[in-house]
Amino acid sequence: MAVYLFADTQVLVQGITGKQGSFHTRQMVSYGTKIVAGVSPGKGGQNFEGIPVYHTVAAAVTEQRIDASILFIPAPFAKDAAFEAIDAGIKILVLLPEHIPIHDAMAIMAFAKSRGTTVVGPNTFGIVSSGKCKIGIMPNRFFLPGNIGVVSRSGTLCYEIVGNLTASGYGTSTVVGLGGDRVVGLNFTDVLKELEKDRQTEAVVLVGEIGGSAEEEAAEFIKANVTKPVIAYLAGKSAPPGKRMGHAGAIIERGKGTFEGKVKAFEAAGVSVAQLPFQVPAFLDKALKK
Amino acid sequence: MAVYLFADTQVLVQGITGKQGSFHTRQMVSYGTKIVAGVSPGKGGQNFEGIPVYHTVAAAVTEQRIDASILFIPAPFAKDAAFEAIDAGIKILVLLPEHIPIHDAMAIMAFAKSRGTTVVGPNTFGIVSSGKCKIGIMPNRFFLPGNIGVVSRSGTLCYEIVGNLTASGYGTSTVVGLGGDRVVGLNFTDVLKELEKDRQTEAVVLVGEIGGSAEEEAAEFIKANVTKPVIAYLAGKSAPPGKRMGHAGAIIERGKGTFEGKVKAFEAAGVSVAQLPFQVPAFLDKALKK
Amino acid sequence: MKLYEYMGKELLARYGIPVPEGGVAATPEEAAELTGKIGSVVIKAQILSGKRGKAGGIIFTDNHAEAGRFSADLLGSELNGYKVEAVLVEKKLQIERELYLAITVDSAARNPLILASAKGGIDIEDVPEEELVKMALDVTVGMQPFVTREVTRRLAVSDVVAAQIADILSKLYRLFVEMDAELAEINPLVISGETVIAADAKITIDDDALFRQSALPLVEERTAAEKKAHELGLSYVELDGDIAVMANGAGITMATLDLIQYYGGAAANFLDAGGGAGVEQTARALELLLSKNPRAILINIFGGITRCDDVAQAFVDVKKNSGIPVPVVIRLVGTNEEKGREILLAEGINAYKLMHEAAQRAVEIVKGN
Amino acid sequence: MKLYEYMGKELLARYGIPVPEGGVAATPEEAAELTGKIGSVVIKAQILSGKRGKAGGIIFTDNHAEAGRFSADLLGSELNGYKVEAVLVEKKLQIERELYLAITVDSAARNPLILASAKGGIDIEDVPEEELVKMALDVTVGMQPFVTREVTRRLAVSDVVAAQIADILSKLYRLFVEMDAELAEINPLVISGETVIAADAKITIDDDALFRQSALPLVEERTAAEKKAHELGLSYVELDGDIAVMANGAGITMATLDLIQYYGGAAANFLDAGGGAGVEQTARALELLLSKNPRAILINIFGGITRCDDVAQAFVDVKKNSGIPVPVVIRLVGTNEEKGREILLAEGINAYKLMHEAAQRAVEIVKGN
Repeated sequence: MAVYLFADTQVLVQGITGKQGSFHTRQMVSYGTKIVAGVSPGKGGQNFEGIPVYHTVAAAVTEQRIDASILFIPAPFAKDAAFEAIDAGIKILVLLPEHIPIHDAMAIMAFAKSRGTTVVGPNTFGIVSSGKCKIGIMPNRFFLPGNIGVVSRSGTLCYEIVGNLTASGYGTSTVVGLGGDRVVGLNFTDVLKELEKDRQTEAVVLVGEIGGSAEEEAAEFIKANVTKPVIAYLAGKSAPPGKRMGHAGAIIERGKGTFEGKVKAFEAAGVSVAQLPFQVPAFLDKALKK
Repeated sequence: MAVYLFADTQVLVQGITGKQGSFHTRQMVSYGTKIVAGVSPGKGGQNFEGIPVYHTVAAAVTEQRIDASILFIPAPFAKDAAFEAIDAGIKILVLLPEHIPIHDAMAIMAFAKSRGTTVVGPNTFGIVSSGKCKIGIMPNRFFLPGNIGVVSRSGTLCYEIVGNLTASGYGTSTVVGLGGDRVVGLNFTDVLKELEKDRQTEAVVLVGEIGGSAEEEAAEFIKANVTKPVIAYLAGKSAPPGKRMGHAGAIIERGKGTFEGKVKAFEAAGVSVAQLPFQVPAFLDKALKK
Repeated sequence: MKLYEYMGKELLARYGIPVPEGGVAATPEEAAELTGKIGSVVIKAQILSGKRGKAGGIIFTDNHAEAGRFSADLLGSELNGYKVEAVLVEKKLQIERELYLAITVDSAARNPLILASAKGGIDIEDVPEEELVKMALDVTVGMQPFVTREVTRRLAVSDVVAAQIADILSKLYRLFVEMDAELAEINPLVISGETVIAADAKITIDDDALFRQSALPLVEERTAAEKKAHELGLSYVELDGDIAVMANGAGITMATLDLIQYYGGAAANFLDAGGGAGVEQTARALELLLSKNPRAILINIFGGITRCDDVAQAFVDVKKNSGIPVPVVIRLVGTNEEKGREILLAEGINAYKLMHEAAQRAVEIVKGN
Repeated sequence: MKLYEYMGKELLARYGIPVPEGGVAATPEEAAELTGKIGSVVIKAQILSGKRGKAGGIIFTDNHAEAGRFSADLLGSELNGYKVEAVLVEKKLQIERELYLAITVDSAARNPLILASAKGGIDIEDVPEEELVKMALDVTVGMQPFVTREVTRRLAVSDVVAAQIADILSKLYRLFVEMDAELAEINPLVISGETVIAADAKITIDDDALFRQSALPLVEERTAAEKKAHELGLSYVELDGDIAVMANGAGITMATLDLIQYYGGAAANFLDAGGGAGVEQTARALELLLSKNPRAILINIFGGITRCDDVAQAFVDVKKNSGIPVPVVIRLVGTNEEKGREILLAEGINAYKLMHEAAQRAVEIVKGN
């Protein structure tokens, strides 16, 4: 079944004719994603390798059913493009761009909330229901169908862990990249809620990092609501306070968002925390009694 | 059962210490409405005839459960007071004031929608579930419990018709004043949807007037969704085009919103339209086969 | 409150929207002088009505003497029922194409609406629905670039024109919001060479927001009696019949008018005395009705907040002080009804209980029955 | 980007928020002159750090000679690890009460948050939770009167103070939004007589929004190497260890650092080369690492968009052009892995497949095993 994305999800690419947009559109198509339309202002009426291109999202939705959109749009213009998609009634929005101003991110989240749009990111690698539909930039070959749900704040580290799962024979149901920014749409709790309901998902791997309170909130939620096994891996144990580790959110400020605090919260929620990335499959074996 | 308001609905009065606010608070209390709090900036900590008064709505909701609020606030300050109630999480807001600027009304409706608040009015006499809870300024004695739902754009005309119902032995379930402004919250369709579901309501009386398209939309909705008998009365048959008849919305502009158009729409939806206000009870007798 | 074209254009210009070079003239001399200065001009009568061209309210000229003569004829005269008090003298535009652009309030949707059409210069009502561009605006996000992109796409204009229309739309929306407009319409929006210019402006300000738009000049569209009623806090509209009507509440007043018509009569006015009018206000309202010399007066009171005794007392006061020379039919029910009836009975008036009976009686009186 | 106090106060003043009379001085002479002009002053070292008082960075004086001497000592010296390049000379306030007021971003709630406290002048972290006033702001409605009414109610200030704080909050929110601030903090907000004044200002601008805040002076907090990395589009943080690290992706770079620590080593830096870095950018990143003279280099590439052969080629290029004088451990998997491995093998390097094995080897090398 998977969550958020399904085999028949119809996807729009905003910024389809750009360098990034065109490259990843090909990758998504080759993964099997139903890319049904692209938007590129000034290029309405053209097509990109058979995919119709529109001047605006409003024009695209009058001709096609669009379930989700992904943005390959430079950060300064991302807010307008996101508003455009939300206003056109698109219900899932994947915000790839990094460096979107935080005030723009807040504005996008408020507008999305008022219209009932689910936002993934910004600064995410995307989301994939393995074998069915991939909306993002993750390498195709690691995302094979299976029963493990994965939710992560970071990209390559998530591929690393999914790569380890694949190597150990674990496929994935749905993998969600929350994004590395301070203000993002979907959070751990939202995704855990869906994965808990999803029949395909047998266990969940949560890839967190230092900074913020998303992991602590996830732990609270798991304690009260999640019956499936959850394995966590957290990056940033060795990071000194006050240094921002790449991601806008990955910083220990004023004694908050520490590795230790997060581990404690997870352990109190019965979540096993792996010390090393490659340990995750073994933890899963144990949890699933394999 | 009734709709929107119930016997245990807890009500806040914003502007409780003003002339209008204090007069109608007494009226509502004597009708049986559970007025649990008042707000009057600068008078927090005082009480109005035993009802605690707060400086802000936020202060009131931390101490009391508030289900609905009514505003006795001058039009220029109504937007801020409405925002305050919505932001504090109040789910039903009765906007008494007339002459609220239309841009303020649009802002209130947008904010209310994003927070899931039901707005009645502005420029309404309020809403009452007869015998249970009255939030508004309508005269208490006409609103006796019964099985007729009433929804009206105007005030005194609604009392007139409810008075006729009462005189003919028909009590009312819930009576809703939509308000006479161009931009209002609840509309006929919203209320019809609820009354159709309400077990207490056996038939609906709809009191409309010229101008706008609310009656035409109601007719469309009735045609498709309402199984209970609906009797309509429409004011403004004799009004010449281009003249605004008191209510901001009651004007025939550019050939739209005419009496004839509305009657036609209702008749196509199987709604009986009474020519004279006093005919309504007889129409009900016929519809309910009494 | 409707604004004259020249006021609307002053607002457009203040918000940075291009308008033709020109000025307003209240005398033929000023019109001639402006024409001399500008050269080839269009002169337009400033009245709160469309269709000025057909009525002879617009000429094109490049002769200042002709401009003066034309303005002298127009100024002070009546056009489409309105007195012309000023003319607008503007540089004549090279018109390549005319568009329509407006922002208004969509009452049913409860939000602002952009209306646009690639066909301008005609009444927007005459534009076929499928050629009309409509786009709803969410007030929480306002006029964003994606909105103007979609509007200009649907107008199918060139890139250079699209950029200018996008700019005009942003400014027009700011005007619409900041000036509390109910309607901000540019018709036609003219494409002249590579430039887009507002050739006419129709702006209506929300009456309820005038308290915070005090910098605007007041444009008075009402009759003297309507103006007086407004000052008294009454809602009053003059009509053509001979039965003066007073009631409390807009809906019930309309219904009263309908009943008069139903029984074959004609109302002289719409007068909603509001809920909760006291003795004094009711008396002023009665005096207003009398000032229009009706053949009968019908008072229809359903007392909620309004007290029946107050209305009866006001009637007695006016009768004593100034006399009431025409027959009066009163219907009284509601708050303090008995007290009100007593007061009237002492004056020999038996108040009706039912509004349709009172209306029928008023019509009979006027018909001489 | 953090702003110096004097810059923050210039912004506050621009938005109409009261700040003490004063000016910034880059020389002792300027400081003395300002003191002569103002009279009784406070002089504060301008550094991007709190706790300046304890470190000797603040004095009160009314003597211009003393002001000059104090500033001469401070200017150019180091305070709390920061070089002092300017002092702020301001009129000394009569302080009756100190409050705290700030607007910041609540990441979890995804909206702005007002933070206020009736206790100011101390670190907000030291204010007990129950004395902290927190109020979420909805960006679609902004700072409305009802919000400031609730904040001042909870601060329990007098009406005259409440009105001023309400005004300051409105202006501070406008600054917060228009200047793309992540934090706009006034601490303390001083009540002096009947007047409310911002006695200190801490404003942080969102780095990602600097492109549209080009009027702001750039405040550089980074080391030379970090600055260079930023120009190369790399995310780079200097650390205290001796194993230089490069990886692609913030999370995996952090995890690599964690592994080094796990095996008993210490990383010299955090360097995220990003996804999709090509040969050239990777080479520049390597050169940056070498410039800090590490004892070993660990490269951890999980190729998604990044191509393993690009990374290998960059390594070979740098080695050929400038030489790599320290041991290098490389882990390569993913896109074009085989090609990358071949390139490295030709240089005698056997790339690892597993990241923890690579990290362990790097630590062993540094430890001399």
